[in-house]
Amino acid sequence: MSDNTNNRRISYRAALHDGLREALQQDPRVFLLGEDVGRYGGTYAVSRGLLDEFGPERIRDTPLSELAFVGIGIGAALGGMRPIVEVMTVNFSLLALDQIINTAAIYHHMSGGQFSVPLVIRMSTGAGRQVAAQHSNSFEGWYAHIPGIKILAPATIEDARYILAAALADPDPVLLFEHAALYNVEGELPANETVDIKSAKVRRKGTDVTLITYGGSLPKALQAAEAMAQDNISAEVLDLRVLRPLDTEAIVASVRKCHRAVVIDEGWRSGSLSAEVMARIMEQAFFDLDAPVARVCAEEVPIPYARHLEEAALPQPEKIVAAVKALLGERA
Amino acid sequence: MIAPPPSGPVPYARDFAHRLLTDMLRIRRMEEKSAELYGAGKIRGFLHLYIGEEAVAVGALHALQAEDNLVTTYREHGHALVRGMSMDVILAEMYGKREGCSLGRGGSMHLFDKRTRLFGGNAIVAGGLPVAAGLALADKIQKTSRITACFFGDGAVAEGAFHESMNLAALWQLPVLFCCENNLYAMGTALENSESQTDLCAKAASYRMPTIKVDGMDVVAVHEATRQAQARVRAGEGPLFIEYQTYRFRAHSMFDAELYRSKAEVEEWKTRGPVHTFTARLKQEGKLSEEEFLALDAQVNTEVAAAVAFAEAGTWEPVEHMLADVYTPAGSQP
Amino acid sequence: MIEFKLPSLGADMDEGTLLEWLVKPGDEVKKGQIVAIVDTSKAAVDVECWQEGTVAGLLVAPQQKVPVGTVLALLLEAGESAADADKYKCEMLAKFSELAQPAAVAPVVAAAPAPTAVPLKKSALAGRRLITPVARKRALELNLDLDIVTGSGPRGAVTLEDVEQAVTKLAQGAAAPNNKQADRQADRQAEMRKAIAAAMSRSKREIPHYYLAEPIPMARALAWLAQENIQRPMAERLLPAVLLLKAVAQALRKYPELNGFYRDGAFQQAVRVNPGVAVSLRQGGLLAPALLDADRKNLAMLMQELGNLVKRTRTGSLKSSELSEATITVTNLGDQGVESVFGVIYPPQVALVGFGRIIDKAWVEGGQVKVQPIVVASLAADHRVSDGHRGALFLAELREQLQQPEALEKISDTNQESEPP
Amino acid sequence: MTENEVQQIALSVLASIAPEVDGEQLQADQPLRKQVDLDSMDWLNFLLGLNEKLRVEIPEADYVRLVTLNDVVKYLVAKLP
Repeated sequence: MSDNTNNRRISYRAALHDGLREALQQDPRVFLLGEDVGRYGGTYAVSRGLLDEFGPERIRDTPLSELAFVGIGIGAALGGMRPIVEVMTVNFSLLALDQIINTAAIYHHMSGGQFSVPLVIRMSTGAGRQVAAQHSNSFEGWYAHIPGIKILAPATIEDARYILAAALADPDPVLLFEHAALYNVEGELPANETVDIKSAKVRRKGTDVTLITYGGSLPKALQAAEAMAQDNISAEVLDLRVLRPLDTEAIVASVRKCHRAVVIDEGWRSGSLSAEVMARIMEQAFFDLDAPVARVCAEEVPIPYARHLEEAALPQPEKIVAAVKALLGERA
Repeated sequence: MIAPPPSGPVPYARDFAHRLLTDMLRIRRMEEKSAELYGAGKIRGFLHLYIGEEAVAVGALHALQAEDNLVTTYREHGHALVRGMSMDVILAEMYGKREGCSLGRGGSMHLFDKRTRLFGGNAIVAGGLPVAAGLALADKIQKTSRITACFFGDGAVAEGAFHESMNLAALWQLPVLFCCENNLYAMGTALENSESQTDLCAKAASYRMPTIKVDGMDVVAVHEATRQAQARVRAGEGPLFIEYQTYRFRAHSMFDAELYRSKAEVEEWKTRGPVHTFTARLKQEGKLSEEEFLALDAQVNTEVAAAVAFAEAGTWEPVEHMLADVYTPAGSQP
Repeated sequence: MIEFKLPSLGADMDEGTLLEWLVKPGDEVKKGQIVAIVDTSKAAVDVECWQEGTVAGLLVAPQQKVPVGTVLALLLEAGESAADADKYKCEMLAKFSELAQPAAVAPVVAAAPAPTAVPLKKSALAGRRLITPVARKRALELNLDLDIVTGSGPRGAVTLEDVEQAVTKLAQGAAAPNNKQADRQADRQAEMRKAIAAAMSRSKREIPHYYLAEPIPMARALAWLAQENIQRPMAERLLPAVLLLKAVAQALRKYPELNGFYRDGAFQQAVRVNPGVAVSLRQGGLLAPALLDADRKNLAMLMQELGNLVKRTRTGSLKSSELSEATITVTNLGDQGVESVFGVIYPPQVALVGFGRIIDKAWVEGGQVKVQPIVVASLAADHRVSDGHRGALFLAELREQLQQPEALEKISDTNQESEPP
Repeated sequence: MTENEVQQIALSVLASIAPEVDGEQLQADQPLRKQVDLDSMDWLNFLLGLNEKLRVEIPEADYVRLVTLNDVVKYLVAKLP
């Protein structure tokens, strides 16, 4: 894959690739390890070509041992490296859960601040590609439950390109969730060359309702907002970007302005990130609300294979519009 | 390979022999005191005592270099002490005091020490193995002469993390010394009740890794075997698995009815207790007088008393500091 | 086990606040002994116990307000032990939680010395109006009565937009011209009818009105007015209504309990005197915009402002504050020919003053029958806040004010008789 | 200015105060305020409007003479400058 220069249309996949390549070029401590990242070129082709450029020491194929290679990433980070671990999908990260939660997340605190784990773990997430229940989970909200790690959900070309550098610069474990439906999305790469990993971003300004979302649901929320504009409903779209720590200030600021909010999350609703966002709105913006906070989540079912069922199980722009209209009552 | 049984006189100068004995005594006396303090409510949570297994930590750690990495389990008071953490700090941590190595956030099971490269007591069985492999990978990539010693119990061999880590370490030829403290029981489950293959070295060998089996009750045997093992790993031969056959004299943790083993079995193992057998052997060989032993024991008891006083005088970390180290403060680089 | 309950100490007492316990657990109580002091909202009353026993536990703490019939304390009968009391309390609690309707038992927290118990409140959730938090906040800022607002949100909830629109609508009134917008106007009228209906229903539902009336001789006032008006150019002439308003404003300074709002179970006395002037709209309905600080303006200013206010009410260019800042309502139905009017208080205000037509009547003064103009002034007031006695004094004061019309012309010294905060 | 013209002016002033009034239906010989529902402020404004349009000063003492529309028209015509 050739280098992709700025100021042109590129895909989310290429943006991730460019970010990765740049990280490997700039810091000799950085290396990539994971299943099929080398010879295969990465399951989602994000690391294609990097083995040739950086060699097998730095583009390291692993056996199907998620628990061990995530733990190895932790150890290597403790040992002075800046590893990037690619877990093929969030579904398989369950096999590495112990290392992520019981080791990476707590190391700094439990050692009384003596050790830090500067580790980046990338993984794809989400549904929408008819790969059935075992390959369609969205567990980023789960991970966002855990103190000690940071959770990022790049949803734009810009974030895909630059968020890795920010994650690598962070001294603590950072989990990066790439929604599988976004890899082929193309867009303009803006000129600025850094992004932060602490703030949510307004992706569309509006005044009637805040659509709060992240990752793979961002394009759906933007589509819904566009559709509603025809009906004279002005929706603001807030891209959370960072699921932990949540940018509560940005959430509250937008809700204070629009007085209504719909949270869109591909995770199941019970005990979810969407629930957390709603709770924070209740805690901090209750008296600014002009309607109950609503949400559009995945239906509470293992994600089905058949296309029509899968579509019905996931948040869709029409569901978002319906949720907003329900909040607007007679106005809609 | 099985390390040869200790034969002939203790092959060490008087000072080093006394050092080994003293360290075993320090562990023994510190832990006896810990048990007492637990009963008094000064130490809470889980407290896993190492009594009976002292020869392993003492013999093995004296074979390592100061620059080496150490990863341990939740039964790690002895390792921390021999590695160079002060008894004061260990006891203060057990007390939950701010003066403890981890500011009282870890307790007995989670002793960390950046200075001596002790990467923690890990209380998830086999949880330390992947981390150790990762530390070794970092050293391999950075081409240091350091090795990583990873201690774990026989229970760990049932975990996937054990097998995944053994495989990867061997595949990538990582400088890890896998130190298996086989005390025959995973909590209350005997090895033969949980493993189809009770020869632990055979498991490691299946990953094409050299192995050593050694009498873990004999500090000399442990030290000699570990000395050879670490040299091979340091020389770039890849990982090595060493099984220390040992026995814990006390309960798994503080409350354990010990229904799974007989008193007779415990008593029989106690006859092989590492402290008294080594003491007797040194005396027999004329390397230790009774006066010297008494002086040494008194010195250890003084250290223990001082550590208790230190822990008692320790302070509680203010609750406002609780959230301080969930994330690394901005600007500081690990 | 003896239950010592809060007795009803008068027909109008349905709750009381425990001020002080005069016994403690373990004390023997004799028949007729005074055991507690309770505030009945009229007075602090000594409460006697009419049974004998040993105090086992005090279930209500001082300063708690509880309904009549609430068990305040448990007393042991001869032969009973503290354990019996604990068991009894548990049973009481169980019974309490079974009942859908709140029982006259305060939930018991613990035994002696002074456990805190939560007084029960009758829940009106079923009939509760849905009002969004921000709408409620805004309405409070605007001093807008939410009962007059129609909800358009989910489940009919009143939204922020509803509040803003209601205020605009009120401000614009219904004074639109009778042209093509007839439909809209009909809507608006229906809207206003609904709003009035809601406000008046609430008033009659919630406010215990009392009514007083007083005929007031107007000869002096009208004579003075006629004299005044001769000197004034046509555009500056005063109407009798201005005199009446000013007199009301002056009288209110002496009887501030008629000037303010009843909210959240308490009276909030208004600092300013802003009589709302009932203005009927030509197409039906009425508004009562405030004549701000009527007590501090002279008659000419008041006249000018009244004319302006009526005009703007009719043309629909009121400011929202003028609608929300009225602290009392004054209605004058004399123009329609009625002799007296008994109004319905506009919540959350606590009083309404009504004037009928000024009619020549036979009037006895100094033992002689004379014909002179009389106006009947009436007061409808909220009995939760004031009593008839004070109301009567207010009307008397109003009458006195109207006997000294020249004094009404003056601008009150703002420092004199300044209102308590 | 004729009575008719004055009546037209009076009706237009009235319409500005009570827009719903239909001049055709008004009975000029019947009390105006009963037909049109004018309160004292409206009445004052009516008279003020006439004063502005016709420059006729109407002393308060004369108010009682102005009952029907005809009264008003006749009074005004008589006092036109």
